[in-house]
Amino acid sequence: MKFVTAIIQPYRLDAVREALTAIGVAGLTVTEVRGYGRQRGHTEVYRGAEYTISYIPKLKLEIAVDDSQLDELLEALTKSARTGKIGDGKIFVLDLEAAVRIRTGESGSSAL
Amino acid sequence: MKFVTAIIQPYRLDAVREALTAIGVAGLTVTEVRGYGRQRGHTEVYRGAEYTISYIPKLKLEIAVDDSQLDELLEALTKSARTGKIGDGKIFVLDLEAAVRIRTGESGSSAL
Amino acid sequence: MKFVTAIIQPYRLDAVREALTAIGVAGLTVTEVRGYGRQRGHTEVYRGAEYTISYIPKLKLEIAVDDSQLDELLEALTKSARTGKIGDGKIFVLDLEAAVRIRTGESGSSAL
Amino acid sequence: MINAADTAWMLTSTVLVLFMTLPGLALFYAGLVRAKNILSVLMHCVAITCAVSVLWVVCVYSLAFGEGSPFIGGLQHAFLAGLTRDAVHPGTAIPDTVFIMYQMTFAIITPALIVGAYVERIKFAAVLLFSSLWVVVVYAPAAHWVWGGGWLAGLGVMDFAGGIVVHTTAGISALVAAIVLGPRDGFPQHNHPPHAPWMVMVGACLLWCGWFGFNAGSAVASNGTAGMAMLVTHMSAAVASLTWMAIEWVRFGKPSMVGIVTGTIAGLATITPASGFVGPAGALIIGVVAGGVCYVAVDIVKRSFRVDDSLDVFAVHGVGGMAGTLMTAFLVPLAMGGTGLPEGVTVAHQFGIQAIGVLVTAVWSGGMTYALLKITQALVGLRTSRESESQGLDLTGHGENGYNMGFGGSSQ
Amino acid sequence: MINAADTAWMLTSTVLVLFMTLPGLALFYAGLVRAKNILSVLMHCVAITCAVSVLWVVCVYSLAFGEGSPFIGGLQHAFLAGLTRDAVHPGTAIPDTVFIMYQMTFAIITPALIVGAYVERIKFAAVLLFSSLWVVVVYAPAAHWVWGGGWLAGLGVMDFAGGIVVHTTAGISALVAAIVLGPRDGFPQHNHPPHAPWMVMVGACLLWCGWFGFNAGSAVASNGTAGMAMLVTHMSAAVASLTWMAIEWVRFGKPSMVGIVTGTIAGLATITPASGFVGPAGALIIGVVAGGVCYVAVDIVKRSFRVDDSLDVFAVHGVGGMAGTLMTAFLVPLAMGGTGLPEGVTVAHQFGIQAIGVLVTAVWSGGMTYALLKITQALVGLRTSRESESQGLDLTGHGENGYNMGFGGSSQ
Amino acid sequence: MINAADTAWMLTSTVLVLFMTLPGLALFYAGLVRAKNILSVLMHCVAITCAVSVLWVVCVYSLAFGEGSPFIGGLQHAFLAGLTRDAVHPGTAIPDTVFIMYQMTFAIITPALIVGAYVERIKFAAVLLFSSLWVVVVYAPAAHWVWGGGWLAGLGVMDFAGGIVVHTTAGISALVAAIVLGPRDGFPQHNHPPHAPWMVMVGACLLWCGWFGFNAGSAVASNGTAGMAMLVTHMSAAVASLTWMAIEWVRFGKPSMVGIVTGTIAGLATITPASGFVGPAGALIIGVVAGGVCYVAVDIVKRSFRVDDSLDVFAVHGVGGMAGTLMTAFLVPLAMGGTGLPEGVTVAHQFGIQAIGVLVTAVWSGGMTYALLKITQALVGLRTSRESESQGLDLTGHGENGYNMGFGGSSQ
Ligand SMILES: Nc1ncnc2c1ncn2[C@@H]1O[C@H](COP(=O)(O)OP(=O)(O)O)[C@@H](O)[C@H]1O
Ligand SMILES: Nc1ncnc2c1ncn2[C@@H]1O[C@H](COP(=O)(O)OP(=O)(O)O)[C@@H](O)[C@H]1O
Ligand SMILES: Nc1ncnc2c1ncn2[C@@H]1O[C@H](COP(=O)(O)OP(=O)(O)O)[C@@H](O)[C@H]1O
Repeated sequence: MKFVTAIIQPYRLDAVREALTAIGVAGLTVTEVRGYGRQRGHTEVYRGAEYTISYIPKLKLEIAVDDSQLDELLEALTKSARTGKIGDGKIFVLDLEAAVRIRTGESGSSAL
Repeated sequence: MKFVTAIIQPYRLDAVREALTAIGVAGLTVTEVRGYGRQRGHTEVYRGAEYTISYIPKLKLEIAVDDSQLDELLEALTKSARTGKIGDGKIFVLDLEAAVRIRTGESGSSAL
Repeated sequence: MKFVTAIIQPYRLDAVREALTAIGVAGLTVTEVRGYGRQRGHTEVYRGAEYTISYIPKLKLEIAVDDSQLDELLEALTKSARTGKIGDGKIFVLDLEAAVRIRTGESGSSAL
Repeated sequence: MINAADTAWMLTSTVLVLFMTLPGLALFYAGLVRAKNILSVLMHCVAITCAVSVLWVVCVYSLAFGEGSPFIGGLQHAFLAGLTRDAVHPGTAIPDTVFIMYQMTFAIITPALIVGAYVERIKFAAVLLFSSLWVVVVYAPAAHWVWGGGWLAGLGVMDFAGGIVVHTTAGISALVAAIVLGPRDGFPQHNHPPHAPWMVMVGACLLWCGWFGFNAGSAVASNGTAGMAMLVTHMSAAVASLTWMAIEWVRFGKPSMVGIVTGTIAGLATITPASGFVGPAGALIIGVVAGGVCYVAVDIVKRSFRVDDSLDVFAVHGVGGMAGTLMTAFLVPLAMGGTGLPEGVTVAHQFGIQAIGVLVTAVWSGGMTYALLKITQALVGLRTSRESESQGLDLTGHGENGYNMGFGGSSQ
Repeated sequence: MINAADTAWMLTSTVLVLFMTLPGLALFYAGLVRAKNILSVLMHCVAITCAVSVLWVVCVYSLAFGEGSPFIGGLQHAFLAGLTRDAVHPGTAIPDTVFIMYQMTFAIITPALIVGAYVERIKFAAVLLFSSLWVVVVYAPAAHWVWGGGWLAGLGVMDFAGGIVVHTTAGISALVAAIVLGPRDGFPQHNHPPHAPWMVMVGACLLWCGWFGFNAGSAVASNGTAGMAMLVTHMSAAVASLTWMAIEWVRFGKPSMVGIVTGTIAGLATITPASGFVGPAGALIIGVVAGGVCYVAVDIVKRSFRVDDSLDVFAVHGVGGMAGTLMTAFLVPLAMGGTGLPEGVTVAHQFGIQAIGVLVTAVWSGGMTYALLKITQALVGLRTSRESESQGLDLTGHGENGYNMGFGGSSQ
Repeated sequence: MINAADTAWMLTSTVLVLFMTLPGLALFYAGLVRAKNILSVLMHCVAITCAVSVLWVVCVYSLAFGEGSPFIGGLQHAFLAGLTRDAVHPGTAIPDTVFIMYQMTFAIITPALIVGAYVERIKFAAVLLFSSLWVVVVYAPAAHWVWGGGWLAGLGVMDFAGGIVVHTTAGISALVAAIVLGPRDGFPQHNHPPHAPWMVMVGACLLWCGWFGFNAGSAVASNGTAGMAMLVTHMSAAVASLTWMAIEWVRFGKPSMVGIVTGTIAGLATITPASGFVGPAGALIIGVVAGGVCYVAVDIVKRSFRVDDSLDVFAVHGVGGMAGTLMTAFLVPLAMGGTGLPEGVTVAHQFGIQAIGVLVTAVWSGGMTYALLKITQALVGLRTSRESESQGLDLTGHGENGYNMGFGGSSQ
């Protein structure tokens, strides 16, 4: 199994979730994060003083999937999250050794 | 070492922490997340319009443990977080290659 | 590639980011988390009743790097985040199997 | 001669009515939008207040309350020409300055009410321009017709504190504005719940308290009429709140907090035209009708009309204000505990007059709003870009964020 | 005859006292609970306001202020029968309408104070039913005894603005309610800090400002008594705040913001019965006692009684109101800068009367509250389910969230 | 004899001015700091209010308004000795108690304004001690000079509501305090945006509404002067807001919400000394100047002086108050729609007097503030530790957090 972490633009969430549902990914966990990267932050002005906001709000999605679903997932993620502008984000894939569904104690792919 | 990620119901936190302390897990990191899964979100009504909240507040616990503690940890987590209702959450186990305690520079299990 | 997770004291963020920029790490993702560990939480008093806050605000940095940069990164992180007091935090290193830049579809080290 | 006691109450009432807009209405509206648009809404209310204040002095006061034709006042008071410190306002016992200030606060809140129709997608320049034109072209004449000795006053229309002048004009204009602008992206499939219902409640409470300045202040004296206006205003608010609550309880099994305070505002808007004329019995009736009718109207606008009058200005203020104006005819008679109809006027007759008042004002407001929006669109544009709408107006329109709590505010 | 100046001040005072409840007290309480219960608390305050307003008109005003027996007023004013717009309230120079509205705001805030005892675990239906019964069974008689010409007034009890009628009744009832309902899950081991101390401060400030309407308004005139009442009220608040702050500073090394404003409320509640009778010296004494005694009472209730009177209604309002009522006997004499005791009445005698007033009202309030809670329990139940308590009343009771900031409000 | 109508308005004005500080100014300032310091700012405002209230009664009122030398009042009214309930304040028609309370609210807000200069880095004990000393050493004499029959009054200085007494003293003292304390860690490279701009707006609105008590209340009567003062105050606020907005729009392409309300406060502070003397034309001029000059001043202090007057007290209140005081000379003449200069006094002469008033008060305020800060430093220290500054004053100074939303407040 794989543990996929995607950093995306917040306003792409709806599109991404639809794309994932379409390929049968039924669960994910979302965290509000702030990203620092190539994308230049915006400037806010308060009383004439400029503040550069360099940490930009992003959403982090964590999705555990079966190995067999990985490619499909990556494609769905890339397509649905992409706007083509700097700051679209990243996908990180880690190996997932074990997964457990707390309610039932099931483990492995069936726990996802 | 293993890097264990558990998604739990927020109100189980106290119980989980007690269970972990009991088996000697002394450290963990908590993040407020929102989960999407089998559990149906609730409906909120504002001025007659219904809003389905599909992203449900959860807590994510991240716990780094020595391999030897893993089984005990999984059992403690599963037991203490379980309510038996849909939405109890998941546990994900990843391999942890290295750990460092920033204060001392110690690494490996003793850093946990 | 490695997926490095660092839990740090919030007020060290500026120092850490400067140190990372210095060694050429250009991207990272920050999450507000709360940590439980050796560091004793503080006490808040409301109307004579004491509340022990055992979950202490921390920042979690997630940084994907090429293997070749790992050692340098760990050193930079440890140095810049350290204050020498309990609660300075931890660094966890996980193996990163794949990385994708959503905007371009690039993958591997060049996606970071 | 100046009556110091009346003056004391009117000074207070002026503060109360300004307080309704700033921060009352501003918070009521700001809590209902998404977090990313909170500042834009607050800013709309502040900027409208400032712009209308200046225009009021420049010409709107004179157009509304100056002597002129039955249709519009003259410009003899433009720039408050000839105003002296100790002049008494004709027909009252308070200084002219106080009358001008008091009425100014009405002219402020009326276009500010319309804000609720176009939030989360309008250009700030459009808000400023449209509101400025609107207060001259719609508010000034309507105020003149009803309160400035114009033709509706001549007909005998009864509008104590603004069912026609304030709520009908604002409500209808809001509906038209919502239609012209079009809905927010995602409406009606993807709605977004109010980002801060607690703030909605605070705004509603400030409106409630301030409304006593609005209605009881409209007696322009510190007397029994003011006292009764306060009592019936309060009763209508309370009853309408309970009515709205009851409907939600029956329908959804749970009464909501946003619901109950929406009922409050419905009750307040609806009693407004009647507040100086009816008694407690009238207030109870108005309260029940306000809660019920406005509740239904909210649903109809959203579901049947499919118009994104985002914060329900038409359904709550417009429908409430119009209903209250019409009901006034029935509740004023002595038999209902009211002050009585003028001699020889029947309920049906009065109802006819009220209906004409509402209708003509509604048509004028709707038509002119349409025209002014087209002009605004031509001059500065109406809607923000889609991207700006998705990022939020606070950042894209004002370069700010409503909440900067990130990292405990310790760094950005 | 109506005195327009007194009327102006009483209209203003009415607004101020309503403002105390909405949004003052509501925010004060809402900031003290957990985020998941904020709307339920706000809703309690709004719904109580509405329900009491209606009941006031229906019968409570008449029961409290109508002529009747020494124990309860008659029903001659039920539904405000016979009220005319220009009637003067007997013994005052203000319109009857204004007197009725002003006193209504007292009847509103009193059951709203009790909210603090049962937050975070009560059913909304229980709040509505209990408060409605309570205002008839407890408030109406108590108000009649003291202010409506009842037997305590006959005895010569001195309660200027509600030490007995408001604070003793609410405080004792709160204690009983907290006992009957039982503590919140986790009490006292797992307490939860106030979710928004800043909001507590805002609520306290609104209460402070509004309290001038409460105390200085109780002069029912715009005169020297009102002026002195305002001055002593303010002084007591200031001194009690500093006292509470000093205690915390000594005890914990840090004075807290929630602490200092709790002291403010203690000072305001304690001076209330005395506010029309004492001078500045009396105010300073009351302030010091208020800060000290209420501080100790908070501790005792929580630690010794182990009662979860969640927001310390008994310790702050009850103890403060009772202490102030008793102290009034000592501080009214001319020698203390007060208005003086009636001829021939000694301090000891007056103290006895005050004690009887407090005691009888306390017993009545406690007993009746117990009975009404049992009735409420039988009819609609008192406590929510444990699950509902753990999920929060906002969602389970009202289908809403106080804060919807998730994902910048951009999606849910 | 007591005039009940004037009394009614002055009771109301007193509430309004207290409301300006609590919670108006407190929220205005609290929204501008970082989340970790919100409670400390609120606490400063509450504690200053309480401490000043006590000192006012003890001696400051007497020093300011007691008969004495041209430089300072006597101590005959210390502890409000001899105050009777029905005494009329000399030269007015209101009770002495009301005059004392009303003026107390001015003494409260003035040191509270200075808070903006030293937020986020000062010890709480220092706030208390410094403010207490300051109100005796700076405020009492300044108030005596101008309003208590002192030497500036003798010279003929015109300061209707506190351009000198309130804004010059507070503004200059703020600048000195900011210099003595030194900048916050990271200034000016790492600034932090206001943590809650929405709260800044709410505070500004409460200040706006309350300011009518400040300026129109300074008529100490319910009359045409009060009416005109309210009108010009409002106009100046509106025009200054629009001016600030326009500058930002031109300069940054976007007008900000924090900006527009900062303009509001600038407009209010600047009209203050002139508010009882000028007409609408004067108000427009003052508004434009206020918006422009204060905007520039903010920049100069931060960029050229590099002084961390954190919330721009000097630039907005100091510069505004001084500018308004000087401009008064030009705008009072009858030709400008003002009340006219005293017979035989030329504009130039009056300007000279105004300049002397501003200058001497500025020098006194600056010098004494410096001395008092040094004394404070010696006695209790001024700045918190760096660690405390970085952790935030709420936790380290008061043991609290402004926001405890963690985990939905369900656990800590
Ligand atoms: N090396 C990295 N490790 C972890 N997260 C990263 C890394 N680089 C970028 N990110 C995350 O991805 C987001 C987008 O990256 P950015 O460089 O701005 O644009 P792009 O993805 O288009 O290259 C950042 O805001 C950050 O959250
Ligand atoms: N594939 C997944 N990857 C990551 N997180 C998941 C996944 N599936 C579920 N989750 C998380 O687990 C939570 C519970 O899952 P859900 O399907 O609702 O119930 P259950 O755990 O009882 O099967 C979700 O809210 C989500 O946070
Ligand atoms: N085993 C662990 N797994 C995950 N996070 C941990 C673990 N132990 C500690 N942490 C995180 O590291 C932070 C610091 O740890 P703590 O034990 O307080 O001090 P130190 O890092 O100095 O040993 C904690 O607040 C928590 O967020």
